[in-house]
Amino acid sequence: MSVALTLMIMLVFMIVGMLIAAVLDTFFYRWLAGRTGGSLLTPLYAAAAEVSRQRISTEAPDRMNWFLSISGFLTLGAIGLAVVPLGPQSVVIGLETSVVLWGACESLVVVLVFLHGWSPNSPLALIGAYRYVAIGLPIMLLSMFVLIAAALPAESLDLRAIVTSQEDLWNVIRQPLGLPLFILLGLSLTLRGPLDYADSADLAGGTSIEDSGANRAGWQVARLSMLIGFSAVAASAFLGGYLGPVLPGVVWLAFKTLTIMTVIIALSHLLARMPVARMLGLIWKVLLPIAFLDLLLAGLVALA
Amino acid sequence: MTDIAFYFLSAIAIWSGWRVFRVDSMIRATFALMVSFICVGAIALLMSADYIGVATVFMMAVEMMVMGLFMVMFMMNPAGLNPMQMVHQYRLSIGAGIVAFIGLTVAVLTTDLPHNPLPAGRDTMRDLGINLLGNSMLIFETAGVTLLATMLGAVILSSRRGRFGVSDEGAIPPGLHPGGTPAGRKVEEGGGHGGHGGHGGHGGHDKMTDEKDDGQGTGHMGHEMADADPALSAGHTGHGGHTTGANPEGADPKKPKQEPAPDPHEGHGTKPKKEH
Amino acid sequence: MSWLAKMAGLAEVPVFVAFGEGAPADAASVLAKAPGLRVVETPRAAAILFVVGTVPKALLPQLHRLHDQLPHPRASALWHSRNELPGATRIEEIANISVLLRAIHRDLLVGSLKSEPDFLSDAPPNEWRGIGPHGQGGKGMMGGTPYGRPMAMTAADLRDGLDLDAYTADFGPFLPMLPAGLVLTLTLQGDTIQNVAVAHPPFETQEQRGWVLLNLLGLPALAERMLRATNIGNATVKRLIRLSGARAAIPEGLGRTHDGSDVRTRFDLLTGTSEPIFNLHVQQIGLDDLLIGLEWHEAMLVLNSFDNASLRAICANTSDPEPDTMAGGMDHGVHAGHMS
Amino acid sequence: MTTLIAIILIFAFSMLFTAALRAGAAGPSTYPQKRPILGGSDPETHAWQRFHIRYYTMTLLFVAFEMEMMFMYPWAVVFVEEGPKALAEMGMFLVILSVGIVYGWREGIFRWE
Repeated sequence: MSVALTLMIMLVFMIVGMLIAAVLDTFFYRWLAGRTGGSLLTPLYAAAAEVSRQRISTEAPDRMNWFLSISGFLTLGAIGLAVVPLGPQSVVIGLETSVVLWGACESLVVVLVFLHGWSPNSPLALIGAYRYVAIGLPIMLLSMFVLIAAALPAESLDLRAIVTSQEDLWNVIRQPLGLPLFILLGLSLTLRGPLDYADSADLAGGTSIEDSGANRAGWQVARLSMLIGFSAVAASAFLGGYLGPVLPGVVWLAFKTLTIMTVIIALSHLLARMPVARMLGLIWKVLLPIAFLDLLLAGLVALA
Repeated sequence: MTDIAFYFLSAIAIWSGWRVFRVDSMIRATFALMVSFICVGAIALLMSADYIGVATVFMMAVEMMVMGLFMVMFMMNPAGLNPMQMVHQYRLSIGAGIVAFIGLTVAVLTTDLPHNPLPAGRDTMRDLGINLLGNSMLIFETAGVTLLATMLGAVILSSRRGRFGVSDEGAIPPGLHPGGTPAGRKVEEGGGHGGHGGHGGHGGHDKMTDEKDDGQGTGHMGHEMADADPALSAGHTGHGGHTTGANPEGADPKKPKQEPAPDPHEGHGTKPKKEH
Repeated sequence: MSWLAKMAGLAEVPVFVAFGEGAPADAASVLAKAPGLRVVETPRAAAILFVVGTVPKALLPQLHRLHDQLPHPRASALWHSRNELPGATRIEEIANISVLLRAIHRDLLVGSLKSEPDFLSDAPPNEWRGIGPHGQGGKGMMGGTPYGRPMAMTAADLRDGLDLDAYTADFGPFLPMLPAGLVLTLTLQGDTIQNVAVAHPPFETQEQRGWVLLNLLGLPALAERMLRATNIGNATVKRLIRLSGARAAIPEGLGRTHDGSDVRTRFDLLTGTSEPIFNLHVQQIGLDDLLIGLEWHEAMLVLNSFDNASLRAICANTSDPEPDTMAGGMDHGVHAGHMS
Repeated sequence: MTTLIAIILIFAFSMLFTAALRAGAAGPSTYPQKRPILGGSDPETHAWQRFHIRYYTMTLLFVAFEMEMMFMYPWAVVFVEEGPKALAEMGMFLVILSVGIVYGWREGIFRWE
């Protein structure tokens, strides 16, 4: 398949995925809150309402970085999807080191979320930005460990090779600690639930407290795009990506992405968030050793 | 096509590198530098050095983030709300820039650069890995020890709770005999605020009262930079500390006079931009 | 762009709620149950400012500032309120809230209802245009009022003694994570509270705020479920709370008072997951004892863990900051900064 | 090359999308609107400040650790090929670095200073 066609498929994948993610999120929230009635397309309508409202700037904002943080975040989610092979021969970014490229995206997310909180020159947004960095940085280590573990049996840092290495057995079974740790990273990248240290309720919206109109809509869309990008990467690295019988690869990938997405959305509504200092300790003292263990087990399994 | 991409990326890299010294906001400066590095990483991609290129982006994003945190933490006027001059010792830096440029150009032009194009499809990652586990194993393990030393150094220098107790009090050197008076200099009174005890000449800790003064009242910057993190100030190449109280305007006569301290960063101050 | 307006008209109405004195105790629950409404956490996301209860005279300037922070097109509505807001719709009956607000929202979007203008005049907090050598109102490195405001200045920190900038400002009274009416003058260094003073105590109310704690712990859906539940100890809610690990997420010993209760035990009480096993008494303890040295999230948890009467007593106990607050702050830091 | 073009395309598209969202309802903000959100209160100063981060020691440890991770990527590629030797070597490397983490833990750098 040509790259252009793959790019088109990816675009459709992304847009449909965002819609489904938004609906799923609404559905899950309502179900848990015990609310009945109301259209599930509410997020779409909300976006339309948001776009038709005024976009307020603050007193002395960093306008350029405000804009770049939103569009950049959107880009990173899309790049996440672009490194994922949609089928045996079709991938937008077919790089030998696509796992490292995804790692670079993760680190740029920290930069952009920080910028999003820094730019409006508003106290609560600033606190959210700095707090996110405290968690966003160390939690990347977990992802690096589990992705390296996933790369071991493939003998390659190419996501395509990682998918094909799972033909016999998915990594989620071979390396049972990997996916849960990686999903924690996903919660942090998409600013959700227990790892939402940027846009949380105790800061009345945190980094997005000053977003109105187009900025708010754009930021929510960017968060959704990161959710899709992340879920697709997780599905490829741990659930065998496009592999599957009968149906075309893209459909399998979509199913698996949806599964990961559902888990993330469910966890984000179900798990409580602890104060940041505690989470910082938890990452370094508990989760990081678990990631070590994951790598060790993966190494032993790969040699066996 | 590759040539166009190369020139395009180089142009952005140079332009954003230049912006680092022209913008007022520390955050913009930091991330302009990051953009510059990203472009260099992309150029490495063009040269089929996939891993080096992508890893550059990865590392630089993280490192610039951390550098940005420290820049904002220790720099006066971190957001550049008042325009300022990022370059200090103007003539010297121009001279140094020209010398460095000529030196590098000469080096590049006169060196006999190796010319052995990689066969297409060669797995450079594998070569790198084999080398790390083979010939370069000693280097690799030494890097581990070096990084450990870096970690320990960073922790010792910047952590408040150190081996010798809380650093506010722990900055006092141990006595010559157990339980004896601290060796060396006398400890300042009211050392509860201390921590910068060793840097003398920072008058006016009763600053709460003149907090709202118009002037800058921020003569401590240089000290803290030295206190909290000497390791990092090396990373701030060029725009390290600030002069103590070198503000021509807005100095409030009521304020305790700031003594210029004998301070490693002296003379490196970021000064208010000259009036046109 | 009519299709856009049509689609936007179908959206849930984003409402920012400003609580005043004498708001019904179940106001939050009424709004949660009202169909087609969504209570948002920042005025930037809202189309309608909904004033519940009467905002006292002393806080009217704040209400006006809040009103002006909403993006256009915007409107305001009053419920149980004796306040006068030009252009605001007065709502008399609970049943009407949803219908009226949705109608207003639709009219705003199609333009048949004019957006409310600012109350305040369009002037910067300090004149800055054309002042100073660069015309941005500043002088030197840190001086002047660049773009209308001065910059924060340094002060010693009570935890590690670094002299970095201390940010002092009033927070409230209309922040959703603060109890209604409470205005705190906080001095922050980073996200740690250095000093606290009560500028306005919280209003008297019978409201149960267990749901706020859930919201602060990142569980908005559970918070809404709790608001909807008829009785506070609803079995499903209890089970979900236990499942979420909310209790474990709260650090042990956070915000401990003399009676031995901490945020955890008070959380159990407020969410109905345990019987009252202690008598809350808050004599001799002030907000300064509780909050100084805490990180923002922890401070918000502590603040919302008290019932209204106790919180009012604590605010009354809070000493006015004296000029040598920093010295006092050091002492507080010792027993407040216990966290790991 | 295709990688670069794809990334640039995606970035350009995202910028266009974000800019297009802004095309709708415009109108400049007035000063009362621009005031930062503090629940109705008026701040005295700008929010931008020498922000006191509480975890700065952790970030330094993190940077050193991150640097080390960069060695692990090429290692992962040849791991199966080199077998136990690779496992032993990386084990040693990680143990050395873990000492750094344990030391930091002991000094309490994962707390909010």
